[in-house]
Amino acid sequence: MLDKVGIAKRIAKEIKDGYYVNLGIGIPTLVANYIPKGINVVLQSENGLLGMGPFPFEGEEDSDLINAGKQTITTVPGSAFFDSAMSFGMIRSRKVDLTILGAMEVADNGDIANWKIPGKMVKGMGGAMDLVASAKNIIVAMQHVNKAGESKLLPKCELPLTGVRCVKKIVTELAVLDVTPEGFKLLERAPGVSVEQIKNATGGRLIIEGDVPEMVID
Amino acid sequence: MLDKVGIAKRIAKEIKDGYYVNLGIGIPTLVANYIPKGINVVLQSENGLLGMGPFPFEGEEDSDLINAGKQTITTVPGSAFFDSAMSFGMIRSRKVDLTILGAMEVADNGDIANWKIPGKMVKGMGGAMDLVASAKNIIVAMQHVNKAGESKLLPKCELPLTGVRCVKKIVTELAVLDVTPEGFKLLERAPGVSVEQIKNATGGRLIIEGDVPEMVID
Amino acid sequence: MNKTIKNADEAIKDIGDNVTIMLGGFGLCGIPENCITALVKKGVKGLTCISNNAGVDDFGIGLMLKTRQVKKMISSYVGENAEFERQLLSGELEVELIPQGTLATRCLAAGYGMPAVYTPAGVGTEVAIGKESRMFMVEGEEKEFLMEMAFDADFAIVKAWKGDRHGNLIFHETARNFNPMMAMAGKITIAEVEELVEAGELEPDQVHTPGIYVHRIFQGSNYEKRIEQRTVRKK
Amino acid sequence: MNKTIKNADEAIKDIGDNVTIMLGGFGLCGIPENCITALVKKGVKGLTCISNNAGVDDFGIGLMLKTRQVKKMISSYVGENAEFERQLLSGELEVELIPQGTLATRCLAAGYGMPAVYTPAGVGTEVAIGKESRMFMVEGEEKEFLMEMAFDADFAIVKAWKGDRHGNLIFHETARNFNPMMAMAGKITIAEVEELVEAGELEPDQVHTPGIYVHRIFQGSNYEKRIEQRTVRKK
Repeated sequence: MLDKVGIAKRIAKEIKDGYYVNLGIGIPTLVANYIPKGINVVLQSENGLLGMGPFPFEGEEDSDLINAGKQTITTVPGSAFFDSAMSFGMIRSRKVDLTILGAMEVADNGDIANWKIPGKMVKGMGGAMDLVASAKNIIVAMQHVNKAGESKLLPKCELPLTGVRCVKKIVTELAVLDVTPEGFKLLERAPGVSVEQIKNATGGRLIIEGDVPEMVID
Repeated sequence: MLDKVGIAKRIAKEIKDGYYVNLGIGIPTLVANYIPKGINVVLQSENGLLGMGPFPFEGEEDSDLINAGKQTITTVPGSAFFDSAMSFGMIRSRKVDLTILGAMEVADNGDIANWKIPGKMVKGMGGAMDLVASAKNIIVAMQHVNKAGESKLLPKCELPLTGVRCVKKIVTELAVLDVTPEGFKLLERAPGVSVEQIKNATGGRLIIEGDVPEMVID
Repeated sequence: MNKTIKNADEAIKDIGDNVTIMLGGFGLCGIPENCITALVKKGVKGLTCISNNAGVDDFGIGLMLKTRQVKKMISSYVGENAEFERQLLSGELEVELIPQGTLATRCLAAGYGMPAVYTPAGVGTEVAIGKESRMFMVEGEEKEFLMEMAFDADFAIVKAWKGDRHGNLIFHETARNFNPMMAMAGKITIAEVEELVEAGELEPDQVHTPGIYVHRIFQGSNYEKRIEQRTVRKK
Repeated sequence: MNKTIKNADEAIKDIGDNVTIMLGGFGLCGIPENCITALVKKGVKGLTCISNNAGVDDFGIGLMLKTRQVKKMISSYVGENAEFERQLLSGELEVELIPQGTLATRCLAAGYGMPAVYTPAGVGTEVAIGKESRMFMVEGEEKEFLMEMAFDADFAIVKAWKGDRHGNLIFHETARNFNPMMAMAGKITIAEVEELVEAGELEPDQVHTPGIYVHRIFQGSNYEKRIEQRTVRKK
């Protein structure tokens, strides 16, 4: 079973040289720490920055320089600032190669829900609806089951949707799965997790073909 | 009868303190030289400049700094450059208070034609269609009659239109006229020009009420 | 062109009850602190506020929520504001949550004189309810878009880093965010700046918001520029 | 991220016959001189060019008209180019004349992922023929707008003042014009710059076109930067 860092590390392996990547709040933010050495990646923050760097050294925080999670950050050489219209312009025109974000629920047709629990919790969609509606490639970092042990990988989302038929890949504490026209396709098992466990934890259609390898995480 | 400079001088009197003004090619460009002293006006050039100044001193021409007529210009303090989308954005959202442009024909309902003579001459509309479709206030600088002595202030434009029902005021070598729902309303005569002359030179509906004063030009 | 005024009180003097105001900023970054303080002091009520967030409980627009001056919020993210979420869930506050890019683009549309724009954000979600949708070809495939209308705001209040008396504005880092969009979108646009300079002191190539969009400008004071999530690493 | 290439020849190496190319510039100001020279040298034919103007007879896109490499021009102004006007009137060259703001906004639409935009420019004129129109309320009145589609260009070729190897661009004065729009709108965007600098040398707040929109960048040479209308006053 993976912890949050493990999920982030596994997702980081999906990032390719030359990618522009948008990282959502939570686990996706951690991904930045594990981008493979030797490849060039530019991180986009939808509040208006290309070229996001690590957190600032203590005492060097700049209140004018934050990421989409409102965290103080830094820039890397070659960065650029822009306004929110251009930021979502480049997202909408598919210039961002990969979007990594969290989810409360994902359906086996690629629908995603992550912004609202009616009557209980409303965070708002922020930029998520724009990102999922436009991104070429969307990877979701999420927990496979909720605290009550119920699957969050469903035949159909029960919560209000963020976007439809958009998620391409999911990395959970248990598995890596692709979203295919036939449903979730199991690609890898987390270390020590059995196919049976994943079956039991998955509500939507699950495709298992041949031997499912265990993930390799450094 | 006014010469080109006279037309420019008369139009300049329409400019008020605090105006943002777009000047077309030709006579309108001359208007900049006669803006009344003591008022603050900012000239917009639709190729991407607010705060256009006079022509540069000889030897100080800058090939990166031109107006919409492709003439070398200068800037005044407080100027700003921007791209073409923003330039027409501010035009479209009616931030430009006054547009002054030339015309081949104007109709008595405010239609204007100034970009094409089918089969003979095609200049293109440039920014004129955008300007006339959006400007709050449009003054046309033009000749009352063509070389053959035919009126260019018509009941209906014969040439392809640039815009419909948009011209508010016209200044010609003979007169100042407003465009009203009832047609051209004669406001002022050029020095030495009779109402009769103006009547004869005007093809469209012409409204003459009471004594028509002669223009005062400095 | 001199659009300089004295301070925030003068800037908002004609903002009355029940108007629609845009407020720049993302989280607490780049918010018009001085004008918010002045609005709280003035006590105008029944406001419709268009702003990506609503501050936190004790800072930014949160201050105006606490005093119940806001009738309706149009935002993309409630997130960090407990009082906002409480008023929303209890129905005390009218809230229209819209995608962040839609929010930005509806401002852009207003500033660029485009009555409506098309975006795929929210297709198939509750955001699409009651909206016109339309198919367009994108990269060889039919794709659905929602028609979203340009905002129509009585006032836009923005915060810039530097400005001059013509109203030209320059923003700093990610404090830019929604400010340039909203500056273009208000019927009356008020800009508060950290540093007000003479005309000619800003490099014309570096101006982010040309002065034509700005009606009033003043140099603010006592900026707190509070940090919402202080994240650091060790040296 | 290193998008640096050697020169114009390398930049346009995959531009073949019958493609659609956007070219930045207004008149002769801010035009990609090096790439135009390379396109003439390469001799590609059947091009559809989207550019506000078509240069003059012996400079800019005019050079490509002379060699009959251009099948179709999409422009707003023919004005100063006699050969362009001749080919247009004789029907040798296909020409689509569209309003300048429409040209800019159709580029913006492509760069911002908006499939279509609405503009009042051209309503009631021959520009409106065959286009969908629609009424919207503007300032309390019904007003007619045309729906204009985002451009779909295989290549965009732009000229900037400075750039870095990430593709970040800064433009100079009115040489900016259509360049930032087109940079955003090409499937492949090529930028030629007067000065190519290292990443980190451009002030991130001053970047006009973020590198994400640019695929290839090189430092051009021998810029003529010809002046079309030399107007001066005496000292």
